[in-house]
Amino acid sequence: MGGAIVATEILWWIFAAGIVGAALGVVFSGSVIHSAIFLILSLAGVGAMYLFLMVEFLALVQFLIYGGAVTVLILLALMLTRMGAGEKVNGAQAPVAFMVAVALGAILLSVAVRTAWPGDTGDMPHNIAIEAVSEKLFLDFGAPFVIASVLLLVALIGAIVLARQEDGE
Amino acid sequence: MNGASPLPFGDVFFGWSWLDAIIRIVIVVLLMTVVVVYLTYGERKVVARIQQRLGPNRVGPWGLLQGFADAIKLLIKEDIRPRAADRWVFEFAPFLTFIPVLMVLAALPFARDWGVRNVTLGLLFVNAALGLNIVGIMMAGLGSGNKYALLGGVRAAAQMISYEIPLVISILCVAMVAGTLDLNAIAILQEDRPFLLLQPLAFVIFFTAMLSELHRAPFDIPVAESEIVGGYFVEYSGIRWSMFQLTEYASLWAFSIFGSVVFLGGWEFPMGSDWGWGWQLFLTFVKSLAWIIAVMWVRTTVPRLRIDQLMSFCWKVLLPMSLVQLLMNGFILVYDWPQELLTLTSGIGAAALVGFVLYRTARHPSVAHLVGSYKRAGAAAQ
Amino acid sequence: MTAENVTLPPLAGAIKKALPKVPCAASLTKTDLDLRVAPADLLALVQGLKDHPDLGFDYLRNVTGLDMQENGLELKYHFYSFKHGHTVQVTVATPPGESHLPTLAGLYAAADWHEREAAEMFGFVFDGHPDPRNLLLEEDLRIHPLLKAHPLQPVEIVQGIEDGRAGFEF
Amino acid sequence: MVPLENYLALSGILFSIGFYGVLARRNAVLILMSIELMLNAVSLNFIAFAAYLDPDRIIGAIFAVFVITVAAAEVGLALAIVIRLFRNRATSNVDDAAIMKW
Amino acid sequence: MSIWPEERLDHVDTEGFHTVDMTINVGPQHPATHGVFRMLLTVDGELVTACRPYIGYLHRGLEKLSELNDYRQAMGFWDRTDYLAGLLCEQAYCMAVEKLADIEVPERAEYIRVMLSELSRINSHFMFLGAFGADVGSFGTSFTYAWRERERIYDLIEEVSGDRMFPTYCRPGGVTMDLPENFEKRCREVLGHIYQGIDDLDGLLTGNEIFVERCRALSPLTTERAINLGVTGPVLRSTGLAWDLRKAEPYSVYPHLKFDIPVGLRGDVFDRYMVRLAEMYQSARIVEQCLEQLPGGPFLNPNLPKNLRIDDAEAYVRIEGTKGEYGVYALAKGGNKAYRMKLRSPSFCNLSALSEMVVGHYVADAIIILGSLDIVLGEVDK
Repeated sequence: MGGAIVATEILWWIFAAGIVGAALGVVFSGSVIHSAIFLILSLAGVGAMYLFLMVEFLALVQFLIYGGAVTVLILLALMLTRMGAGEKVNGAQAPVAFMVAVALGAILLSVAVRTAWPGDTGDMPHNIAIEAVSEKLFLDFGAPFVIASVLLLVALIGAIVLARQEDGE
Repeated sequence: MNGASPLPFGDVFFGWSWLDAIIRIVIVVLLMTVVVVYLTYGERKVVARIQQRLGPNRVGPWGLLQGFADAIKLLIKEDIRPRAADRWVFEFAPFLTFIPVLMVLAALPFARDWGVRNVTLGLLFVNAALGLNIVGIMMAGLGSGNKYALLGGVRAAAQMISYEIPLVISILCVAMVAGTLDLNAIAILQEDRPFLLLQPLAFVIFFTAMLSELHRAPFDIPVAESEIVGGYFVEYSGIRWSMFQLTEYASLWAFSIFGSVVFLGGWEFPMGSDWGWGWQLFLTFVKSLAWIIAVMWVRTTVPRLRIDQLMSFCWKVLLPMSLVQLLMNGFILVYDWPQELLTLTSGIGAAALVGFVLYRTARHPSVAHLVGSYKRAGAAAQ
Repeated sequence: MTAENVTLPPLAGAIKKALPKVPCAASLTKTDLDLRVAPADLLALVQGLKDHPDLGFDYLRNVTGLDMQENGLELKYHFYSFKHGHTVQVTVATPPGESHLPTLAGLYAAADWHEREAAEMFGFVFDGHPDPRNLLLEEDLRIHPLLKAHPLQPVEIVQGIEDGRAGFEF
Repeated sequence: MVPLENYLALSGILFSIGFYGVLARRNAVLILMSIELMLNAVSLNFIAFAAYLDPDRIIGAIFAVFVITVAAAEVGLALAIVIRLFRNRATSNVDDAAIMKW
Repeated sequence: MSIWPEERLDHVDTEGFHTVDMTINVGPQHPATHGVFRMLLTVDGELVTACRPYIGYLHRGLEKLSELNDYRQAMGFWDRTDYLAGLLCEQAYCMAVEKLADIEVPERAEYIRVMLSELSRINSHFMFLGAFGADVGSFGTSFTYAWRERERIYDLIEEVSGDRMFPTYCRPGGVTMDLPENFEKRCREVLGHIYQGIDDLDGLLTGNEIFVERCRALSPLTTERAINLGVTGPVLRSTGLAWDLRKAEPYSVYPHLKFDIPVGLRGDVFDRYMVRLAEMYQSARIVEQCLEQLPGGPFLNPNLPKNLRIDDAEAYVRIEGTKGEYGVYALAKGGNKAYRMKLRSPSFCNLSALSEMVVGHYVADAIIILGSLDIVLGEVDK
């Protein structure tokens, strides 16, 4: 398995670099459309990270929801409002924001690297069976599941009410 | 890969079977190219037959090489990029539409365990991949710098997001009955009868939503030739345009195989898995061909819907019906009712759906009012 | 066009009776009754033709511009009544150089394009027209090709059109 | 193999990039995208912890499912608001929406 | 005092601001425009808020040419107006010249003209059906169906006159040559095919729920508005007014023929389609009656002068063209050329109603409404 592990690590670093690059593209690119496409790349990369963590189910959900729905909604909103051409995208506080974000990133990095995580077995992650996920989700997390579905319903209705074009408007 | 235990998905990328995977992918891609070439030829022939024409008959015997001639012509054609286009978005869009189809093909079983990989979560994987190909279409619509393309992109987005829901629910119905997401296992479960017989309503919904996802008539609104001149790929030419065509036909092919595995029993029904892989491949071929010809048949005879009709059909008809099917499946499974009941109720649902459309077709009073008497007059004079 | 002694159809009498105040001269063409009015009376006449219940000319069939050369431009309107099924032709002559006419677009929506066509082809000016752009010709073109004085192309002269001969010589 | 710290670091970087985006960008849709980045960083964190620290390896995945659900709902609503804003104000700049009334 | 800077609010239009209005250009090179017609549609999303038609791309100066060429020469230009039914235009032109010069036309010639004109009308309506089906989006099947019958009619016209689209068959005073010997047999054969073809198209289009749903209740026109807009022909009849010049102001031999005027109920796009469909039966009926009643005798007035010279005369001759009232205003002032010829073209007047009819409808419907007016650009632009 040694070769495979090395290959996996190399792949991991490639994907991680891709994610970070795409995420930087999201926040630094001048065109809204480019930002949206970088966002797709970045989210797809996160999906690949789920594969590395052996949560295939979640990776597929990530592709399905983010790739197929969320980014498409964003692109659709861009098309409908046709913004992006010549509009100022950054506010005046961008430099301050940059410093704050760098500081935050430094803190997070140091916390991530320097903490000794209790219970870190150091194992290679195993595949998570979808049956186990569903059992847990439907049995132990029944109430949150129902609440989340109600939330989705409310969001659906709210979005319709908000975006609807009333008569005479 | 002799099918005893399907490999986990992660092994596609990180396992030891790299070489094997690459060989299989190359084979499937080559096969796909040939299939697409002959699908275009076949479509032209089928359409020509329905429209009382001859179709391609000059290049090679019966025009069999026409597709290759077209492919060569497209490959050496100048690739034009409009000045108003957003360069990278424009250039990458065709490839982004193509990648998801390739992903789907990687998970499809052509015969028992004959595929690139047998994915445990095959059903979900196919859905996820199919959900992705809209991104490329939107990129094409936004990046072309063309209003027709923009309109086509908006229409495609609205349509594909909407129709994905009934499509996913109809597949979910299958997954409920089958109790697995593995495509091979689903095929094996259909040894005695295909899921088409078990839940015809889900099949009808799947077929309709599939037409919409493929931008096929009567749902070809994003590419409406007579309104927006081809929609999102109006500015493309040469090889990039042919990528879109490739995507269209490859996804038609992928959908036909996927649909025949999920609803028609794939390579399993009616012969069982004892027969050799040759027969199984043949069976897949026949079923997907029937599927494809059905799609082409619909395309030539049915006009296009309007965008609001399309939306209301999805949200007011397809979605409730698919939820009904889902509920019926739930009852059958929870209370352990006999499966014949499912066949019956779902059949009634499908008949209601089809009958609703037929009834609406049959209730045109003004047609009789206007033409009826004149028809008779004409016939009498004749 | 026709001799004075031809008997006019009853429609002429009806119009005279219905619109006594509008001065117009009636005559007959090969197909229809013709009324000749001055540009100043056109709107009153047409309004009367349209609104009077005995006449009821609700449909503007056609508008024809004519170039009568030294006598200025003429415009012929053809009206039809769906109620009574009769037709009348109204002729308006404008003096040379002052081809101003009131627009009928307010009364008949059909007049819009007809008048635009007459305006670009002959140089009429329709006062109050809602959209006086060129219709058939290019929008910035200010020539009036149907005027008799409009110059012909060389090829047309070669074809023998200008000297009045009847086409090619073989 | 890839240690847990790598995932956590990646997630932290992703989160702070999204954070910068939220603060710096003025276009509502861009802010929304940055929030998506942050949410993804969070769920990546959940999954990583679940995979390495939790013997069951499941709870984290379930949390990520909920995060994705909420994100989808949020995007739908937020874009509805953006379109509404655009209709009424002809802008998608959040600074122009500070008026607190339509 | 407001706490908000004023300039921030001055771009806010609180009334009626929707998403960004977009102008899309349809034509002159567009698959949906019938010929070289261009319209600029201002759309809000998918709804048309304004329409600006542009015509004149095919303007050939018909009226000027008719002034410059003598009476016989000028006729060749006239069947290029409504080029789908050239014989009708020839008939109108010849009737105008005959009216000016008081020329008698032999009865046989009148019958031949009427017969061929009605065949041309069927031909034009077939063209409408085919193109309209394509506008609605039926991928050309209606087109090929219609084309099959059109070819048969064109063949027949070619056998009679020697040309298909521009026969130049009529003359002031009759027709150029007599009918071929087997004409009656051939014509009955073609008529049988025509009935079959109409039924086929009826089944393909009217029998399709989507087609009917697209057309029903779309852009209804009231009779009053239609009259005010100067709309004639099938579009006017679809509003419920049975006004056909063949009956209202009978000309030629129409008083001897039995036929009905199909009318619509609501004046919507569907009624326009149905009225044309029904009219085709009526035209076929007329042709059959003509075949039965066809008298012998000369086909051309033998007393015609070689060079036709007409003194002062003025006429406005109108016939029922395929699209509506086809009027020819003619003024003669001596000599062998007309002083002024003016075409009152039905397409031109019907088209002027377009911008009013499409506002408030979907882009896709705008195309259908344009198709339902059945314009011929040769006639619009003269």
